[in-house]
Amino acid sequence: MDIDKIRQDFPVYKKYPKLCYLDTAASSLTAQPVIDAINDYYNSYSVNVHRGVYQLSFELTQKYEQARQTVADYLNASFEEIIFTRGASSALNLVAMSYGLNALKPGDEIIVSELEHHSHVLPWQHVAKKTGATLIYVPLTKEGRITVDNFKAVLTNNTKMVALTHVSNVMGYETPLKPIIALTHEKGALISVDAAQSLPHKTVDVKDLDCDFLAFSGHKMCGPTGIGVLYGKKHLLDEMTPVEYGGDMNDYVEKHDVTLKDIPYKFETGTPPIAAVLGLKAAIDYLKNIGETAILKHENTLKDLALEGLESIDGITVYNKNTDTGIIAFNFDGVHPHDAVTYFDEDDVALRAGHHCAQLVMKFLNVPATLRATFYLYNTKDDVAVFLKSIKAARTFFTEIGF
Amino acid sequence: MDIDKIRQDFPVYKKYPKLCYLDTAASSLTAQPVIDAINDYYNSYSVNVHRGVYQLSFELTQKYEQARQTVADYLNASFEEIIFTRGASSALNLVAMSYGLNALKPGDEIIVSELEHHSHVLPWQHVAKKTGATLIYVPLTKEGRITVDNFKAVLTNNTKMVALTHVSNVMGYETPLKPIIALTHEKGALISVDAAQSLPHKTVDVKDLDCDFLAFSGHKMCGPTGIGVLYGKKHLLDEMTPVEYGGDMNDYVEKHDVTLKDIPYKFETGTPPIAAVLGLKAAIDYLKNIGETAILKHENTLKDLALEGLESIDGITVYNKNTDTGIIAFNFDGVHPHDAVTYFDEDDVALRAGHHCAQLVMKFLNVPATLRATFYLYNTKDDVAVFLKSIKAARTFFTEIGF
Amino acid sequence: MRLENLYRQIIMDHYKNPRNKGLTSDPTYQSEHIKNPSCGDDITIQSKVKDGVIEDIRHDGTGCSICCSSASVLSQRLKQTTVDEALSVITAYVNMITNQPYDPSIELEDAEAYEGIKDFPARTKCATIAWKALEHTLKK
Amino acid sequence: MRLENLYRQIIMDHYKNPRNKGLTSDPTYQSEHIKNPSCGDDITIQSKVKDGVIEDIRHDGTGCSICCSSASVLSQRLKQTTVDEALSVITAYVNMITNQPYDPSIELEDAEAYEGIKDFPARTKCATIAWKALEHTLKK
Ligand SMILES: Cc1ncc(COP(=O)(O)O)c(C=O)c1O
Ligand SMILES: Cc1ncc(COP(=O)(O)O)c(C=O)c1O
Repeated sequence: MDIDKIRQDFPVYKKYPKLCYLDTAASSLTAQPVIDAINDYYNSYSVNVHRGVYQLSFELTQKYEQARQTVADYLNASFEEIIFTRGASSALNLVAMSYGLNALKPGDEIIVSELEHHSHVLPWQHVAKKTGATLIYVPLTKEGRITVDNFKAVLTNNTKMVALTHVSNVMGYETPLKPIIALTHEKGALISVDAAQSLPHKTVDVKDLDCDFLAFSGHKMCGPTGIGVLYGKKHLLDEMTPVEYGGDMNDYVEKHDVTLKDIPYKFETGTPPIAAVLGLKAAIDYLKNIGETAILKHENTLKDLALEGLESIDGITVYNKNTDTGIIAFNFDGVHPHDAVTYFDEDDVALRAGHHCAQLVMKFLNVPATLRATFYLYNTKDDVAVFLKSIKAARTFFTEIGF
Repeated sequence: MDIDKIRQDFPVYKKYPKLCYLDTAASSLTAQPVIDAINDYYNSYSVNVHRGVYQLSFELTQKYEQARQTVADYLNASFEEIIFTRGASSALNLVAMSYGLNALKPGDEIIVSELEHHSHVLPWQHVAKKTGATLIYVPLTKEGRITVDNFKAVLTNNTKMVALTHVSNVMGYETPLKPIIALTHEKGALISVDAAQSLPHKTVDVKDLDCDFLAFSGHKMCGPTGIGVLYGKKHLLDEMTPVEYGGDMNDYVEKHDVTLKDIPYKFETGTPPIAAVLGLKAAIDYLKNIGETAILKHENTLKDLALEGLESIDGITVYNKNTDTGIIAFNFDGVHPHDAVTYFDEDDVALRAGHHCAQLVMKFLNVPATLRATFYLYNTKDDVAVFLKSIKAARTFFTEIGF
Repeated sequence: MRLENLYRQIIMDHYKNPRNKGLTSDPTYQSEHIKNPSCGDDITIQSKVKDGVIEDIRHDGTGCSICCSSASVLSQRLKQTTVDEALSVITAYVNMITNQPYDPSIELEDAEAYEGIKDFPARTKCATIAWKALEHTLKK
Repeated sequence: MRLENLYRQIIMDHYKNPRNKGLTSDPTYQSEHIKNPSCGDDITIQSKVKDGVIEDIRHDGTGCSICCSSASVLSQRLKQTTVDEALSVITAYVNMITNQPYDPSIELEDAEAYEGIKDFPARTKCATIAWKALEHTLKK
């Protein structure tokens, strides 16, 4: 993996050569081939899909559906199991609003965790309120992890739905999904997996994992904004009803009746985000080409270096020393993360301060907010050095001015 | 209006100089400043909005929210009344699924029309089925128009909701909305306006029109795919519940409870389609700069020329001789539109053949499908000539081979 | 003019004078209703198989000339063939249309007239939809 | 280092030793709860107005140093002023922070220490949130 070459693929570095970008968990930088794919759409097509029978639209429709096949292949799913959405949040909502609201009833139990991003806990909180089902939280270990044993402790014969993140966007922990999914299915329950923070770093084989639903976003994996994917098992999607009705999702329309298209189209009304779909394909091709094993290894090397450095600085608390990915959550003792982050910004170190759309994690850690640094494929050892230098100087500064 | 100069702004013409693009009602071509805005995002930002407190993200968030203000100003609405969605279909669904499903009950009446795009009739068909409300169709005139008198004929004290298109995407007719909206409000009912085919051609002042909801898409007005807008009156949006829950739409998240952000954010969960929002702003600026009165005048000049030409050719039926916009729906007598369109494609004339997501219009016209040509700001008198020449030659060809 | 290659006389003949048109309510027939409403195509193919032989094929509906005529050609070509032969003819036909290699020894008869479609990929679906529907029935 | 301009001594003093901190349950006070949860800011401002004069201001909550200290500075500066004067001080302060012209004859006192924020637009909100909350209460 030639990082210098990889960095050339990210034009933001051309504009800001000194930028130390460590906010990938919020959004990754966008790779040049993705931007090229988007430009190719607007410069050489810029027409609609599915609807035209002239050559330009026909060709584009083929490219567009090839992108769906690329996503399907990437997940080891079938073409019709891939639904394009606005983003991971929208995809996760589709499961809750289409499946959850219709299938659950009072007495049923939904298992979630405090590690969930708001986009995976709030839809199920809503479903619980609307259907009378009970929302149950997996107890986390002291370290903040979901374990198979803790999962077993809440799994009952009433469990009908499980909604868990694959990788936490604050703690970076990977959930042991495979045994959890097997247990879930033994109870006849279904599982929705939030892969927004895992797919950018590792391939997922949905057949092997045997998850029922899985969602992710393009903008976290070098791809465009405005595109997400819901994978769902065919037989489940077949039975589910759409949450939106309109053009392109139906066969016959009568004044008072409609017959729906088959999956995936019945879930995709209206003109799709064509440019973003083509960009997502380019992002997947890009990551495949580099190789995700190499990416994860690289991230982890940088993260280990960073953790080592942080340990040698006093007055810093790291919340996830055993993180499984490139994500580090930490704070300066006595300094609000919002204060700290301004310091880093002055050094062109882009970090995140806040609750990261995961307030239940903040409550678990008993802090109002944290700093978060993410290392990804385009980061270098230099980035780690710059990061650590800025941290050290900031720590001195805040101590000196009396924090 | 200097058309030659305008055509330079549409890069698809550089790639296909001979293209006679008449499928704008499906999707317009994309203007260069829009593509530039998208590239500027990916090349100079490519970070997330709202979440970062570092400079790059802060600056971007300001640009992003300025785009919302641009949309608001364009419609004469307020900032918080503008909700970004995936497209017009999604925006129209939001009204039906959030307002309609919750507010309507058996006995209530919903007025729609056969001129509606599927994306504006199917959501209300669904609401009617779910709530027990009755879906009522405005009788169209012989010509296929919605008139104030015909609207009065179906307006009753039970009318709770009216869903009408501003401009029909097949017939090109403009609905006389202003008096219809006044009548609607006299009954205490609300109106949802589908402006997907009107906003590309004319400005709409939502205060003056006094509509309750209004939706449109970026890709039909020289803008990007993957972005639409729902305008709603503040006091209505305030009362409505979200259809999706997740990150960025809440204030405080507890395990079993959540407090929502104010509008517009409570309807916008997840990372938004940032690039497309910035592109939409550029599209609006672009259209404003040219001037929409000039655009509509130009379209109508070309359309009149085209209609005149069509009249002199035997064996062609035009369904909307009195169209108010640049849209012409027609057929070759005895030739399926799908056959005809292949002929035009050979001449690089991009026309649409099909039901245009408006099967109720097809039923009204008593045809399985039609051809449709749209004239827009980038079309020229040469395009009209090429179009007519191709039509004439096609007519001869199909007659000769025995259709 | 490439279009002359598309609308060959045989095709126009089947379009204007379709063979085996009109549906039956005989329950020994299998029906396949084809949905392609975005093109305005609405076609039903019925087939009756006995002892491994397709005894009859019926079709009806509306659609473009390519779609309707190819249903007629299909019914003519595959009536009275064995299911196995029918399947290989269908494969050959679909491959020809989509510009892929196919066994030239297979007699396509009138269906050969659709070769020109390979230059009009946007029309592939029109020419194959009836054939794929029958294939689907036969493979059930 | 630009950051020294931001974290001036006066600010740190108010952050470490906040004036008028702690809420009251006295119903003659108006309360304004400030929501900025994405930053972890959670502040309440209480004010008691009698005969056009702000008799007391209280505040409490958690947040960054700029947010918490500015609530303290605000309480100190605006206590015992008339509502009219308070509104003009608030306007001057907010304009100073957002780099817009403001009346230099208005005495900002300790609040002047926040001038450096104008170079940190990402922190504008932290420095103004308490002030805008009070403005909102006063204009009610
Ligand atoms: C774990 C996780 N799930 C879901 C999401 C939501 O993704 P998006 O904002 O793209 O909808 C995010 C990103 O913020 C995330 O980190
Ligand atoms: C009148 C009308 N309404 C709604 C839509 C749906 O817009 P979109 O496909 O962008 O969601 C269209 C476009 O197809 C339209 O023409």
